[in-house]
Amino acid sequence: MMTIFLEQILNGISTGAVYAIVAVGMTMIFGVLRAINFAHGEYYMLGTFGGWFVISTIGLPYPAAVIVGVVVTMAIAYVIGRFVMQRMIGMPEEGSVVATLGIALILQNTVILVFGGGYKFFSAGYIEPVFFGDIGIAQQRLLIIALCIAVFVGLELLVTYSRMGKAMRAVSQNVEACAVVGIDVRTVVLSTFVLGTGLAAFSGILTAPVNVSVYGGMGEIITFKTLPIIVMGGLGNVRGTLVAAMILGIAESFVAGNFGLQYRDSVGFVTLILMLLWRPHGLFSARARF
Amino acid sequence: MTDSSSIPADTRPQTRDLRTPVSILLFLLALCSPLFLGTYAVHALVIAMIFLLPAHGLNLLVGYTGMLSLAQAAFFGIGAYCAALMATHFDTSFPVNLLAAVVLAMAVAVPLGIPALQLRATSFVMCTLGFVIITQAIAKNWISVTRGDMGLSGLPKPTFSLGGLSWTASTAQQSYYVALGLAALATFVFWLIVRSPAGRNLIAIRENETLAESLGVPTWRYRLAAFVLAAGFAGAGGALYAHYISVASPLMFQTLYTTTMLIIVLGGGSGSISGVVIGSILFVALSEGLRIAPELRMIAYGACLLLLVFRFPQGFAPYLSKLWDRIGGQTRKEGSA
Amino acid sequence: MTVKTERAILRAGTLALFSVLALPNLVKAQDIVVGLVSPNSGANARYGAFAQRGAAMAAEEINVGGGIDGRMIKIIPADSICTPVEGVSATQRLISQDEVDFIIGDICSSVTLAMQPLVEDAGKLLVNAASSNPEITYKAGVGGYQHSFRNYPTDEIRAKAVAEYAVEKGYSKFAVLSVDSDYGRGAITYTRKYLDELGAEFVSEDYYKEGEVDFRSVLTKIRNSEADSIMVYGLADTTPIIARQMIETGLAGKLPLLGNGEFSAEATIQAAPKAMEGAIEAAAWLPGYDSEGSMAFVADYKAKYDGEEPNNHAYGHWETMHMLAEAVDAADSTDAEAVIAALQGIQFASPMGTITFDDHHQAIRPLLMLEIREGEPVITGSVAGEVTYSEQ
Amino acid sequence: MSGGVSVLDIKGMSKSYGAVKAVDDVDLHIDHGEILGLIGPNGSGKSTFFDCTTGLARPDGGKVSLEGQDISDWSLNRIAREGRMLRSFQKTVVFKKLNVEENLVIAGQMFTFGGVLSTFGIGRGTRAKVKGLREHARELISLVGLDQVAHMPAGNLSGGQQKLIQFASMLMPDPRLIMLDEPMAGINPKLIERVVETIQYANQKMGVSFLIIEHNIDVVTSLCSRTIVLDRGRKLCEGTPAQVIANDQVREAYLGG
Repeated sequence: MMTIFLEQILNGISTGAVYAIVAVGMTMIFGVLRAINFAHGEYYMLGTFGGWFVISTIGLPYPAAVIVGVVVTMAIAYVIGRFVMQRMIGMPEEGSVVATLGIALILQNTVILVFGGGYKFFSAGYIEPVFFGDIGIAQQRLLIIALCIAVFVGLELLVTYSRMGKAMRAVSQNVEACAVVGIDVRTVVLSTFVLGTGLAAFSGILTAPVNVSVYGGMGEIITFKTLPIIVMGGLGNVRGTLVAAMILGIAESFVAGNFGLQYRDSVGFVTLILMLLWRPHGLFSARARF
Repeated sequence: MTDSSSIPADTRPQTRDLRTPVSILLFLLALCSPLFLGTYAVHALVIAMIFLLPAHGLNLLVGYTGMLSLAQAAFFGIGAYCAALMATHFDTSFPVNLLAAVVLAMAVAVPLGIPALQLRATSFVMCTLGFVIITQAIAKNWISVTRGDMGLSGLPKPTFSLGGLSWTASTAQQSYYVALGLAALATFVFWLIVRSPAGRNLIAIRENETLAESLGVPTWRYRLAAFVLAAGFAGAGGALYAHYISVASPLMFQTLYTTTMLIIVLGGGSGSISGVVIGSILFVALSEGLRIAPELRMIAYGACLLLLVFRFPQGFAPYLSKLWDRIGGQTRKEGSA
Repeated sequence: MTVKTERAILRAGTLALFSVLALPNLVKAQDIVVGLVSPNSGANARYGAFAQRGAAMAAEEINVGGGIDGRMIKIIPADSICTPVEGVSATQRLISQDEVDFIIGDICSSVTLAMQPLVEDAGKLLVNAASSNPEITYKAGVGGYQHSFRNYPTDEIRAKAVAEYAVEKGYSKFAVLSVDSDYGRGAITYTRKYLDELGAEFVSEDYYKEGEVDFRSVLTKIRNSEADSIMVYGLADTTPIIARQMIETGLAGKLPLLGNGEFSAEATIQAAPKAMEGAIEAAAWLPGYDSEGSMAFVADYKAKYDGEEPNNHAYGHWETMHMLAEAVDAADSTDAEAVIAALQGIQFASPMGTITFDDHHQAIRPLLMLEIREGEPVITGSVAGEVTYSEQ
Repeated sequence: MSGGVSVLDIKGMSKSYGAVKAVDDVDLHIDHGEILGLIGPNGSGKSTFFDCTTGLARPDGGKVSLEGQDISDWSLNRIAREGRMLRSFQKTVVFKKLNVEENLVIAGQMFTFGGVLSTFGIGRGTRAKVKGLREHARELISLVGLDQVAHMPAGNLSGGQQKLIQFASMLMPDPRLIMLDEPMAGINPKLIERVVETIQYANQKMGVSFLIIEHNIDVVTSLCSRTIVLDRGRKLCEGTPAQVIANDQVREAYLGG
C-alpha cells in the first residue's frame, strides 16, 4: 500500500512540476497586467513546435532544441507583447479575455497552416526509465522536476535581487505608484510577458519527450489546466503557484488512480471552486505577490 | 433603439425624423428576408438568433450589472440537454421544452450563483469557467441520462401543437420564423427588464456597487437575480439550438461557444440592446463570411477579435446610435454623450 | 485614425462581409464538386488534416487519370472545428452556396449526426468515412436517412472481434483505458455485452480526455490490479504516450494492449517497442498492410506530403473518395438518387477487400486482426464486419 | 423627541486593523433633529467609525441602535433601506455615466419599491411610482440648484456639483439620519454656503438629523450644536464647537499629531 501511495505522490509531483512551470509564467503576467492570458498554452505549443522542427529538420540535439524553442517563442512573444499585450494595460476584463482568445486562435491556426494540421511525433529527450525499487520514472521527468526547482529558485532570486525583478514586483503591487517612482509599466509588462511565455515554451519542450504527440491545438488543454492553478495560487503569487500546482498534480493523480481518469479534468476546477468557497481570496494572499 | 443608459434626447427642432419609416422598413426586412435570401443566409440568421439569446443574458451581466460570467455556455448546454431529454423521453412539443429549459437553467443558476457571487473579478470569472468544465464532465459521465459522448441526436424540429393542430418548422425558412419570434420575444423581455426600476438598479451596480449599496440597493440579491435571469436566456437559446441543430452533445461546452457569446456582446456594444442584436448578425456575417478562405479563416477570425478589442472597444453601438440619430434628423454634439 | 477613415473602413468591411456571404466558390460547370467537412482548426485539426490530405490525394489521382468520364473532381473543404453548430453551418454553405454534389464528413460523430438531417432535406448525399457512433447508421437507410452512408466500421463489430480474439489468446481480465468519446465509450459498451458470454471481466474502467498526456497514475493503478491486459480504444496519437508510460511504470511486456488506436503504425511501435509487443488490434486498415493498393497508397502519400505517415483517417477518406467516384461512374450521373442506388449495389474492390453496404447504408468491410510480434505487425485473421441491428 | 430615545445610539464601538486600534471603545449618540459634528486629526479613526456604524465594515465590538432598534449586524444596504440612515463617502461618488435625475431616481427606488422582486414590475403601478420618483427628484434638484444640468451626465459636472448630487440623493428617501463624511472638502467656497444652507433646510424643514465629519471649523461652528473630537480612535472630548476648540487637549492633538 505504501509503495502505491508513494508512487501516486511521485506521479503527482511530476505532473505538478510541468503545471508549475507553465503556470508561474501566467501568474506573473497576470500580476503585472491584471489580465488572464487565455493564449498561454499556445506558447507552450510554440515552444514544443520550435523544438520539434529543429530536431526533425536539421537534427539538432535535444538540449540545443530546447534553447531554440524557447528563444523562438520569446521572439514571437516579444512581437505580440509589443503590439498587443502592452495595449492591454488597464483594459476591462472582458476585453482582455477576447483579445487573448484572439491571439490563441491566430497562433494555433498559423501553426496549423505552416506545419500542417496533423499530429507529429516528438522523438528526442531522455525517455529511458530509472527504477527505485518498484517505482519507475522516466529520466526526463526527473529532469523536469529538477528544472522546476531551478526555475523557481531562479525566479525567487530574480524578483528579490535584480532591478527588473524588483520592477515587476512593484508593478504587480501598485501600478499607480510606479509612475511616481519612474518605473515604466509598459517595459515591465513586455519583459514579464516575454519571460512568462518563455517559461511556458520551456515547459512545452521539456514535456514533449514524454507527451510525444505534437499538434497545433495542443495548447488549449494546458491553458485550462493552468487557470485554476493561478487562481488557487493567489493570482500573481509565485510561491503560491508552485504549491497550488503541486496540490493539483497530486490531487489529479489520486483521482485518476482511485476514481477514474475521466474525472481528472474536472479536478482542477472542482478544487478551485471548493477552495474559493472556503477562502475567497485564494490559498495565499494575493497581496504577497512575487 | 436607444441605450437604456443614454440621456433622453434634447428636444431641438428636428429636420426630418425618418425613424418611424426606417423602423417599419427594418421590421419588414426581418419579416421578409427568407423570401429573397438563400437557404444558407437564412440558416446563418437562425444561428445568429440562437446565439442572440445567451448573448442577451451575457449582456445583462456584463453590460448592465458589470460582471463577466463565462457560465452562459453551461446554461446554454443545460437548456439544450433539458429540451433534448424532454423531446426524446416525453415527446413534448417545442414550447413546453423551451419553457422547461428556461426553468431548469434558472433553477440550476440559483445554487451555483449563491456561492459564486461571493467572489469578485478574476476569481468570479474563473469560477464561472469552472461551471462550464464541470457541466461538461457531467454531460460526459452521467451516461444513463445524457448518453455521454454519444449525445442525444435526432431531435425533432420545433413543433407547435394546439389541440389537434400541430405545425413543425422543418425547413430553414420555417425555423427562421420560429427563431425570429423567439428572438423578438427575448429582446422584448430583455427590454422590459432593463427598462424596469430593477434595470436601473443593475446599472447602478455596474457604475458603482458601494454607492448603490449605500443607497439601499441590495446589490447581492440583484446580482443573483441578474445571474439567474441570464441563465434563463441561455437556457432558451440552448433549447432552440437543440431543436434546430438536432444534436445535444458534450461538444457544445467547447470554448468556441463561450467566445461566440462574448464576441456578440462586445462587438455589438455591451450595455446596448440594439448593439447586441446587430452584434449577433455581424458575428455570423464575420464567421460565415470568412469561410471564403478556409485555411485562413480562424486566423482572420482571431485578427478580427483583436481589431474589435483595440479599435472598437465600445463595440458598434456608438456608431449605431449615431446613425440612428442621423436618421432621426438630429446631430448630437460630439462628446456630450 | 480620423473619424472619416474609420467610417470608410467600417463601411468597406461591412460591405465585404455581407458580399462574401453570398459568394459561392468558383467552380467550373462540368466539375463534380465534393464538399469535405472536417475539423481544420482547433485541437481536432490534427485528425482533420489527415482526412483532407487523403481525400485530396484521391481526387488528384482520379483527375490525373482523366476524371470521371472527363469530368474533374473538385473538393471544397469546410471547417467544422468539431462542433455541431459549425459543422451544420459549413454543410449548409456547401449545399446552398457552393451547390456541391456530394458531401464527405465529418470525423466527430456529433457533427455527422447533425449533418444527416440537413443533407437529407437537401436531397444531397452524405458519405461518412470516420465517425464511429452506431447511431449514424441505425438512423440511415431503412432506419430513415436515405441519403447517408458510412464507410467506416462501427464499434460493435470491432469490440466483439477483439474480445473474442483476446479470450482465445488467454486474456480475460481487462483494464479499460479508452478515450472519453463516443468511440472509446461505445466500443467498451459493446464489449461489455459479450463479457459474460466469453467469461471475461473488466477489472477497471478509465476514460481519458482527448489530448490527455499523463497516464502514470492510472497505469500504476492497473499495475496493482489483477488485470492481465489493457483494453484501449483510443486515439492514434495517444497510443505512443500510453506505451511510453507503460515502460515507465513497468507495465511494458507484462500487459498487452488490446483494441484499436494505430497500434501497428511504425511511429507508434518505434516510440515504445517493448510496450507494443504483443498488442492486439482490430483495424480497418493499417499502414503496413501487405496489399498492392495499400502499399502504393502509403508510398504515394509519403511522397506527396513530406514523408508524413498516413493514418486511418487519411486512408479512410482516400478510399471513400475513390469509392464515391466509382459509384458516380457506375450511376453515370451526379444525381443523388442515382448515386445512392449505385452505392447500395456497389461491390467496391478496396485494397483491404471488397466493400458493400447493408440496408442501413453501413459498410460491410473486412476488419483485420493483427498482433505485434517482434516489432512488426502480423495479420492473424480477418473478420467480416456485419452489424446485427438490435432494437434501440 | 420621541420618548427620549436618540436617533442613533452607539455604545463601545471598537475596530482594529492588526495591532492598530482604529476605533477604541467609542460611545456616541445623536438626538432627534440634532446636527452633530465629528472632528479630529487625520487618521483619528473618523472614517473607520463611519464605516463600522453604517455596515460597510464590521466592528470588532460595540452596539449600534437606531431609534432603539439594534442594527449592529445589518448590512450597508439594509441600514439605508430599512433604517433610512444614509451616508456619503469622503471621496465623492456619483453614478458618473447617468444624468443627475437618474442618479436621484436610483437613490429613491428602494424606498418606493419594497423588495427586489417588485422592482422588476412592468405594470402601470410601477410606471406611476417611477414618475413620482422623477417628480420628487426634480424638486430636490431645484433645492440644490442643479436644474440647469439635470440632464447632464453626473460625471461631467464639477466636484462641488457632484457633492450636491450626492447630498440630494440622500434626501430622496426622506431619511431619518444622514452621515456626511467631509462634505466641504475640495469644493468651491461659493458652493460651501449652498451646502450649508441645504443641510440646514433639510434639518429644519424635513426633520433630518445629521452626523458630520468636517475639517472646516467655520462650517462646524455654524452648523453643529454639539461636537465630538476623536483622537487615535478614542473620544477625546465633547461639547459645543466653541468649547471644543478651546480645549487644550484638542489643540495638542491637532498640532502635536
